[in-house]
Amino acid sequence: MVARAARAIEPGMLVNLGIGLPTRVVNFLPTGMEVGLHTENGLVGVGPTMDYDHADCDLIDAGGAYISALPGGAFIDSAMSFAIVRSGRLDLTMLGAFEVAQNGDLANWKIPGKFSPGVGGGIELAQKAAHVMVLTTHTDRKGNPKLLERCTLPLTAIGSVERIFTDMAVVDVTPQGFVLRELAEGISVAEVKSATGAPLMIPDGDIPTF
Amino acid sequence: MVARAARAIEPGMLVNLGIGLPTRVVNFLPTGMEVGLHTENGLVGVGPTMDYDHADCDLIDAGGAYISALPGGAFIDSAMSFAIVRSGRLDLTMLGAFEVAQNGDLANWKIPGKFSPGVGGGIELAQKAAHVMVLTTHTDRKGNPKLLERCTLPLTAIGSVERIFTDMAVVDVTPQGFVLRELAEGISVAEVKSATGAPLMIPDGDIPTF
Amino acid sequence: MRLPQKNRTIEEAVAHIGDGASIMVGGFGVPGTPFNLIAELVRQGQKNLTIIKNDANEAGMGIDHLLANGQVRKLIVTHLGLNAHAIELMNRGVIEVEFCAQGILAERIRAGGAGLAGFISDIGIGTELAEGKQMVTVDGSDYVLETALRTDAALIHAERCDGFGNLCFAKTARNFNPLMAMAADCVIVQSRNCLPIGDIDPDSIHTPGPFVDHVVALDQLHKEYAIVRR
Amino acid sequence: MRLPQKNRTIEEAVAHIGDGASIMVGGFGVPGTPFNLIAELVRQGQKNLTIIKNDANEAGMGIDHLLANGQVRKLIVTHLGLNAHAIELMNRGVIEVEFCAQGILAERIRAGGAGLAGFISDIGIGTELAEGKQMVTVDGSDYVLETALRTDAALIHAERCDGFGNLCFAKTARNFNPLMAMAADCVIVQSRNCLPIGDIDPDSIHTPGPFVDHVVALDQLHKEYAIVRR
Repeated sequence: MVARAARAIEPGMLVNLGIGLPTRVVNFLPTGMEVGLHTENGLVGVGPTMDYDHADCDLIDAGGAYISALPGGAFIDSAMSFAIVRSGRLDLTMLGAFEVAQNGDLANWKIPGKFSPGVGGGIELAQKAAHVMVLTTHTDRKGNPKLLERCTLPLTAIGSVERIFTDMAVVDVTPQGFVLRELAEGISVAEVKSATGAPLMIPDGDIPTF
Repeated sequence: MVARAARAIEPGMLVNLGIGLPTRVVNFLPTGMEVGLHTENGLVGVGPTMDYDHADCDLIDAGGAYISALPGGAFIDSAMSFAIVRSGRLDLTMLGAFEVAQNGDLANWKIPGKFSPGVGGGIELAQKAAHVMVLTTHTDRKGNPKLLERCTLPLTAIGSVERIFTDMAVVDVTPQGFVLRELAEGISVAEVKSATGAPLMIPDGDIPTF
Repeated sequence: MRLPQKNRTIEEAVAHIGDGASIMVGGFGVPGTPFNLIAELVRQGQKNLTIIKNDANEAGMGIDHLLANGQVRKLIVTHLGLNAHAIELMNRGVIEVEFCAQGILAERIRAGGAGLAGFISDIGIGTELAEGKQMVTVDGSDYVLETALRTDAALIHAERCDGFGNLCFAKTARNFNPLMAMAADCVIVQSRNCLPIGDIDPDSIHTPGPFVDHVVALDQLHKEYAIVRR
Repeated sequence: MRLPQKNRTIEEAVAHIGDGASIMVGGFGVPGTPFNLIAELVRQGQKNLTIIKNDANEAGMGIDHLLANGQVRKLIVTHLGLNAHAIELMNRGVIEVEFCAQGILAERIRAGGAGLAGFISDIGIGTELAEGKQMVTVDGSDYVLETALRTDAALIHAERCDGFGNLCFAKTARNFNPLMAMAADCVIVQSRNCLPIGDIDPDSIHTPGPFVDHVVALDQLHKEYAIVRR
């Protein structure tokens, strides 16, 4: 699924990869691909991750990983970083999710009474990136669906998710609701349907696999 | 009067000198005096004026004069320049005036129907500098007083002027109105009173001259 | 990071501007004014423009050529003190002029560039400049609401740049340039020093590349970018 | 320009902070966190503090020492994800925590530093983060009013500085530091590199000196300013 998500990134895009699963997308980008990676703590032009022996204690990404900066990169302060996001100059963000609703609502920052460490930069990324995609397991650890008719948890953003990459499928959010676009190898349409907590439209013809 | 005004500047102050007469104050500062001069077009640390042969076409003050930058100076953008002003980090500004009222109101940017080239940075300087002083002739070219009971022209700022340096006197704005503090050499109290368009309080004792 | 090269000819870059466009133009006096881009805009002749700039340069220079050529419908500026021709056009009603306090203009542009809708401040309360503006009360105090400015295009003069659009400005030629370079849908930059990617210190970049759309490398600066002897 | 030298000992500088003070603290994770100033604040023991920072560092580091020492009444942060101890104190009601979206926190601080009262944006509309906030309608659209933040003091980590308080930050240690360095009544800076006045390129200064009150030259950085192996 991470490799599949990486294929959504096109040359020349400015992309922010959220903490967690999305961060791993960078490892699946073609070598030399001309993508500008933005990390909200203050760098445009994120380069490869550094091991502890080669890390610079002044240079991390928003998840706290030691990184490097590519030639042509620019260090910026936190206001400038989110000016890029809010003014629409960020082409794509990939985020994790607790829940995604069929209208594109996203909940990924708070489980009342259990998990509430704060929202960080998620709200602005989810609300303002030109394209918002989600990278998540299709169900939670107990097997409950994460793709729902409507979110039950506090929202991160309203109607902003366009596409969801899961371990089972690629699902688009359309004005008519969820539409199955691709299946993970070895997964059937029926399995995806039963793991999805909302109606899932199945287009005519063959569903590609990834 | 310009020399007298210069004596209001203390070492260590951050000062903005308005276009016109106030700009000339810099020529009367003691050599080596540790004053930070701010010009709102983007420099903290204004140095001596440059002649045309030594001018740098990227380096002017807000009045368009070619200047230099002192060691320790910093170039800043227009937003940062006024952030310094509005957040109260500017100790003193000296401005020109068309009219000053006895409550400290200042009018210096517009004469309806005659002169309205725009306000530039004057409003923010007059409203937000910690201390606002005015440097002006005591009367206009026709002999009409500029120190008035109330301003008749569109205001630049309300109740902000503390002290006025003119060719005739140094006048303070107090809660009780104008108070004469000093006289220009050869000027009498009666002359200042008759050239002032509002009550002028005269303290007991000798009035110093400058 | 090589990314899409943003280098364009000056003709290509300025051709992105259409009739009726709103345009921010960097500069405060001569320093930072993109005279080459302005000259090309005069040559191409787009009409009915709204120009946002600190000032209108001096008569016979920069913005004044656009005025003389009848291309400007409206100016949003902080003052016109050095351009008697612009004042005359304003007084005759040939152009519309909106005056803005200088730091407020800077913040309105920055707000547009930062994706905000506006800001509130106490600047100008009780003066003509606050008249007609929406007021907002917070904790019992009144503030003027100033709306964000964004335009179709911005014309920027940079001292140095690279092909990704990272920009550095020189001395007081910085002024409004880095703010305007954030606040337009099509940001066009002129510079005499277009460096290879990686040649600009990443800690010293004033405008990061993502805001910039087109970079024009100049062989030489316009003759008006020089010392003005008055 | 020599101006008043702002060099202080760390004891003198931090002694400007009193009980009950509100304090902005730079840093995002380790980079840019002023660990030396925080350690001195722990040593001096000021109580009942309100701390504004992106995060609360990790358990056993930086801000967490202030929490462990019972000096903090309230935190305003964007997240506490890496500090389980802080989350526990919040859940037990020992400290009050206010969460703010990261870019909104940055802008609220910048607004305070720029002498504005606040700004309006559409960020968070329809989510819990906009609940209870004043709304403003402009041209028929609704916006959330976000108020400016200013504090009694700010603790800043700079890569380089001079005695007038001009500051430069390194890489991702910049983050909130230049914003906070504008937004407090008493701005205290730590740096290992205090240079003679004139040694910093005036085009590359991130924070100009007028905002800074006290500069503390460090012989060495606190041991917590290092690579964190998890």
